[in-house]
Amino acid sequence: MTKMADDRAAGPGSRLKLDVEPYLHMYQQMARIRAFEEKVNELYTGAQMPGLAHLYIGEEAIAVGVCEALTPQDYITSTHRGHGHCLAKGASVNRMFAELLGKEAGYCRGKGGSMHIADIESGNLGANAIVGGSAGIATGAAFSAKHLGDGRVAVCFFGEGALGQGLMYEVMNMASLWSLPVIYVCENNHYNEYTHFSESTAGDITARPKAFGIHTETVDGQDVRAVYKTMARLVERVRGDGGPVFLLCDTYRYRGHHVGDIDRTYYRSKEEEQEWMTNRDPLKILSGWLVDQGLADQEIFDQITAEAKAEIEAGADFAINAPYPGISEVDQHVYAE
Amino acid sequence: MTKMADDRAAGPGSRLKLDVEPYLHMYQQMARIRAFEEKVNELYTGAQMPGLAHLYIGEEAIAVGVCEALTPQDYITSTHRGHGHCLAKGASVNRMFAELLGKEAGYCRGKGGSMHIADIESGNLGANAIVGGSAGIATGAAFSAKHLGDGRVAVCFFGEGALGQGLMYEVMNMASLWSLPVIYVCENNHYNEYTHFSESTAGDITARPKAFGIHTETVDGQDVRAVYKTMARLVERVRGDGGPVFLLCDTYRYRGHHVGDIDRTYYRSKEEEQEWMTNRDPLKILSGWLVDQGLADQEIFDQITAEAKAEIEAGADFAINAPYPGISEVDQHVYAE
Amino acid sequence: MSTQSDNGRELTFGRAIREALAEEMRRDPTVFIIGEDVAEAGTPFKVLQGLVDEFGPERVIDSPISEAGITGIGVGAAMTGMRPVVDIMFGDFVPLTMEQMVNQAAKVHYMSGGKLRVPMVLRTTLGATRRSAAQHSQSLHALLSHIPGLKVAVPSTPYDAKGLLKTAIRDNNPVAFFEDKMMYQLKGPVPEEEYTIPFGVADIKRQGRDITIVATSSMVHVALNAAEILEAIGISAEVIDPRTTNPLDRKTLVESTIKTSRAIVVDEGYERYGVTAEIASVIADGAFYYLDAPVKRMGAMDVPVPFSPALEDLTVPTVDIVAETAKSLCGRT
Amino acid sequence: MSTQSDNGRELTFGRAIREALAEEMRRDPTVFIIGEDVAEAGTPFKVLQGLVDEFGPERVIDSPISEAGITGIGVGAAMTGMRPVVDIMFGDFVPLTMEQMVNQAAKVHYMSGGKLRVPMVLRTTLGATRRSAAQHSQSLHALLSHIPGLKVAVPSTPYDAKGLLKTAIRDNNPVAFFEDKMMYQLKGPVPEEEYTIPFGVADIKRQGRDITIVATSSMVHVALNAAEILEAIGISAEVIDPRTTNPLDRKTLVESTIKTSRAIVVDEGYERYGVTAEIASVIADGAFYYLDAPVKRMGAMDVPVPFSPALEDLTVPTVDIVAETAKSLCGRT
Ligand SMILES: Cc1ncc(C[n+]2csc(CCOP(=O)(O)OP(=O)(O)O)c2C)c(N)n1
Ligand SMILES: Cc1ncc(C[n+]2csc(CCOP(=O)(O)OP(=O)(O)O)c2C)c(N)n1
Ligand SMILES: [Mg+2]
Ligand SMILES: [Mg+2]
Repeated sequence: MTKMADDRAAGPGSRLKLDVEPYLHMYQQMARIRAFEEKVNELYTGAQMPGLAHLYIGEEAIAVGVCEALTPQDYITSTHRGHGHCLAKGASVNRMFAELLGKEAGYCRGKGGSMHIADIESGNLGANAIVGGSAGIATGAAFSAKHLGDGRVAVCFFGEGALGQGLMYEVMNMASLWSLPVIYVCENNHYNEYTHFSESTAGDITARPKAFGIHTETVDGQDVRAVYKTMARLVERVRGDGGPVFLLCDTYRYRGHHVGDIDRTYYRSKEEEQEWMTNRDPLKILSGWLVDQGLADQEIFDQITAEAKAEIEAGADFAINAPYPGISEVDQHVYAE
Repeated sequence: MTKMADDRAAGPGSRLKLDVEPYLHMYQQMARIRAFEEKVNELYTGAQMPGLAHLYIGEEAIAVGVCEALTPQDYITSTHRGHGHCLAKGASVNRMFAELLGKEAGYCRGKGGSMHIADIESGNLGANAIVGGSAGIATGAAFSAKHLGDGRVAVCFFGEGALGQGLMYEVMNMASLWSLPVIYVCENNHYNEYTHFSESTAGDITARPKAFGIHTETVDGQDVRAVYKTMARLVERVRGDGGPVFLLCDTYRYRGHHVGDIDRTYYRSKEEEQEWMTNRDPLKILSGWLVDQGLADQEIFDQITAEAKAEIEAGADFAINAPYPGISEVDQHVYAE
Repeated sequence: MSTQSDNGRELTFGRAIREALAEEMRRDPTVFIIGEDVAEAGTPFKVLQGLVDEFGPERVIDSPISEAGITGIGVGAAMTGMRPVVDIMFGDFVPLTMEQMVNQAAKVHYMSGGKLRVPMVLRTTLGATRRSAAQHSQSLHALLSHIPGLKVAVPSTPYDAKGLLKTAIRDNNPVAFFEDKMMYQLKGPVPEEEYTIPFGVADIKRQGRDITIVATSSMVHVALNAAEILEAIGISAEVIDPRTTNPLDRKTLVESTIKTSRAIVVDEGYERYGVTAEIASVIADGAFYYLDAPVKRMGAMDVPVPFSPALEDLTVPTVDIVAETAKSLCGRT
Repeated sequence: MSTQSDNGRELTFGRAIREALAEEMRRDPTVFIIGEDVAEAGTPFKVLQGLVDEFGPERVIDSPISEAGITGIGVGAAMTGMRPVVDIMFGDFVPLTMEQMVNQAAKVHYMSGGKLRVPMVLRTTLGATRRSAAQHSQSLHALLSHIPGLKVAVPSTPYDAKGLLKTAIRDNNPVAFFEDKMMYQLKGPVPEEEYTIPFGVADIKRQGRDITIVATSSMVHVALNAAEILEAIGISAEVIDPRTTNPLDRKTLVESTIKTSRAIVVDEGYERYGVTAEIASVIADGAFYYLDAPVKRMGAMDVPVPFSPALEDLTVPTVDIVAETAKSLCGRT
């Protein structure tokens, strides 16, 4: 995407030089993700969606900031809370909704569902319902990239809860030893399901990757510009054979662990939720900054939001009306030819 | 055991005050372990021992220094290279040889063998043939000690190769979160089988436990006095609810990974081996210091060594002449009553 | 239901599990629970709700997401005087615990010549048709049933769940306890008075003459419903629930088949190399000279569990298919 | 040995494995080996010796002691264009890889609706009687045979080992390849010219009329020796080697049993819920109307493998026991 003259934006008079498009694009991507998740919640509460879903609302800046710094060929692996990652990496709303409803038009022909969306065309090696389960896959993809010399990088998205899985350390050790082009993006939204991460995570998170000799940085996961700028720099480093990196993002999920997790007061306060939604919302932060900078006014954001909603509604309708896979599919794709 | 006025030993004239017994005892323990392992090697080369064995020769100061700082009630878990740990914790030579030969008089009635010696009477929860496999057991024993309030501590012996196992990090995280009385003793003898640890271990080893908020120290694993003094301090800290600690010991195995590993030049040089055996031998270092301090003369060490050899020979004879378990034992002890 | 009492009280399967845990924790201070979100949350299935209030966070312990680690800690705690109940949220995560279960828990007693013991329970779930897709729907009890040194319980009713769990907690060996997550709301009689159910004793859930249907866990209800259909057409089916796959009550299974001369084995695990294979071969061997038809196996289809509602239910044995199979075995069409 | 060539060359089992790897690595630059001490050391069994010299440390990679990690990296590499051969030194360590094998490798293709593939081989060992005790002697191939999405090979001869390994490496699915560590020195004919052996095709290692002995891996030789003994007393035994447990060549096993009317299944894994259960129930079902006696199973004794030389050999099926069982099945004593 277009290189942003963010720094230049500071100096007065230089405004005209600033390319605002990329920011609007990021806003649009975040708006699409949020609208998508709101619709998912609506479908669930309306009993129109089978199973459960883990909403990404509140964390949009990470997926968007990270994926904007990647090429379509670069790989990502995602999590049970993966809708945002998939959309940010380029998945189509229609096919995602189709997958969530178990329809044949879905990315996995309806066989994977919300927690298993994979789209190799956009470099998405798949969401994973095993916490930490994709750490090996992302590291292995980086191994391929290095061995094949195709210049790709692999991003492993995971929640801070995955730091409890020993696999993370086994693969970080090897990524470091072999200088693999992998970026571990830890989305610390403060909770492992219904348990605060401080009760499950000893010591300082950033010290862990550092102990394996991995370059580690921390960023405000609610500020898409910060995430993007940091990632752009890290991706360059990693692509230049600088070895693996670890990016810790501070963030928050606005809603329940999954769509059914309504009463949350026993594990976190309404105040805490309010605080994040009011003062640390990734969409507000970006639009606010653009307005302050005089680079955009509110109408444009309302317009983007309206467009996103329309796209989402159309996507949901498409999925609702799409056919299920034929029953003969049940035992197809167990083994590849 | 008697508290040692090691420090006072420094000041001249204070000699008389110094209690030399404990040092001679440590020397004796190390001499017994070495003689035991030499005999094991002899039995193996003489085709008198079934299977394989991993000799502890060169690393004696760690097992002895560590176990001298423990009470019989304290727990240890051991490794595939466990003979030294078992003897240092109080196992009988006769029953150990019996186990190595698969005899009924062995600690495990011959069912465990060299890699599975367990002796609950001396607090030994068992050697383990799975690298890192006992990290959970040791941490769980510490959990029991804390929950039952019996003031015990648990020591987990493991080689640096076990740092490759994710389980280590999962349990260190919990030990730290719950302040469990466990001491992780890493015996870094520089090789994982036939691979130098630098090829398998990224970053700085001590940074790993530290990242989980675990107090970490390093000690010269060839100096039994240093190991003992450090452990005595750490045990006190851990018993006093100071939380888990990690002790990294620098050491070296003189012989092959196992008794059959004779030609080692393809993975390490004869010079390297010579250097350690000549200048960093734990028995020489202790005896040399005692002689320098005028606390003992060479005869005593020769005497101790002779006694040790005699005990070992007797133990081996006992085992060789001991009966095998009856064949009806084969399906006994699969399930406990 | 031979072994079941008939006083009025009914409990759900989930409540029966909770009651068993609470009773054993009151009875024995060394019993504790460790797992993810087991305390305030009481697990995602709410099965443990309230236990932390009575027993405190020292005995109902929220752990990090470290299945291998908590299982390992459980093994060590069990070896040193505690009776851990390790909670593995989904049976699909059992593979993460396999090294500790297979190489440690299962072997410690034998390898130590009978000196060390591992009185630990690993509680987990099985069962599909919840639209949870391939990594949250498996029934992997066959994996642990294969390992000498482990015991495996697969309760099908609230009554059995309570009695078997109490036995599991008091057992001096590692026990894997599989609960069908779809049965937590199922109600059934559970007497007030205390009781336990011995391992290795099958329960004849329904008496019959013409065919034996051996079923485990959730499949017991499928079998019972199939038996109703068969009854209507004059086929009398005996439904037997082994209740534990290891130890397995071979005698009861074989004797029933000798009586009926026909058998079907129904289990929700993958069919290939699964529980139905062991039970079918035990029956085919033991009742060989009395069988009028081959022993039929019905396990889950050998495919990863699909998410789509259009596909998932096709992978699990259903009442109709069991009834149909029984009919044809009885030479009816 | 129907499928075997008879040109003069003989190789050991270990050499045949090495040759298969070398040929496939020459043929396809995306094939690489990763494992503990696989490079200069060539594994403790020396099977891979020399490969690093030809292919370099980028393709023969010494890893840390991280079985789960290297398996996970193998899965990811396989999904993105490579063909990893993950070396797991002892089959006893397979439990450490179970999560990656069961929940990832086995399911990626299906969960992605057929779009992603995992062309990976997990090479490991099985087999007892080496005095290596309970954690280094297991034959755990049943665990992976149970999982849809995985394939499992259990070669018994140098010829089969080479042909099956080449097929495994070219297969687009995750394959677990189990080698009996006691067979590495076993010699057998292996032709110079290249060949592969398809999966799911059993090999009749010996023709016979009176009884079918189905055996896997190391047990094939036990069965062949038992057949010699039986021959001497006029019992003609047919010895069948399925070569892969998954896919399983049910047809050949059943047809042979229909011909002989008797069958024994011999496998070195634990008997309960093991490979013998699946095969015996497949035969008992498929050949039901032709069987003159129950299908007998002979697996490893259901105990952790003991270290003592006085006990270990008692846990594995022997030539004499197989012959005895065959005799009594044939009504001879
Ligand atoms: C190995 C494993 N253990 C447990 C679970 C159940 N589980 C699903 S999500 C979750 C919490 C994950 O927390 P985190 O990694 O922080 O991700 P977040 O949900 O906060 O995005 C748990 C325990 C699982 N899916 N996989
Ligand atoms: C989980 C596991 N993987 C591999 C092995 C094979 N193995 C036995 S010892 C060993 C090397 C261990 O090195 P280290 O931990 O440093 O101990 P050392 O032998 O040096 O004392 C290996 C790889 C094993 N026993 N367990
Ligand atoms: Mg989280
Ligand atoms: Mg070492």
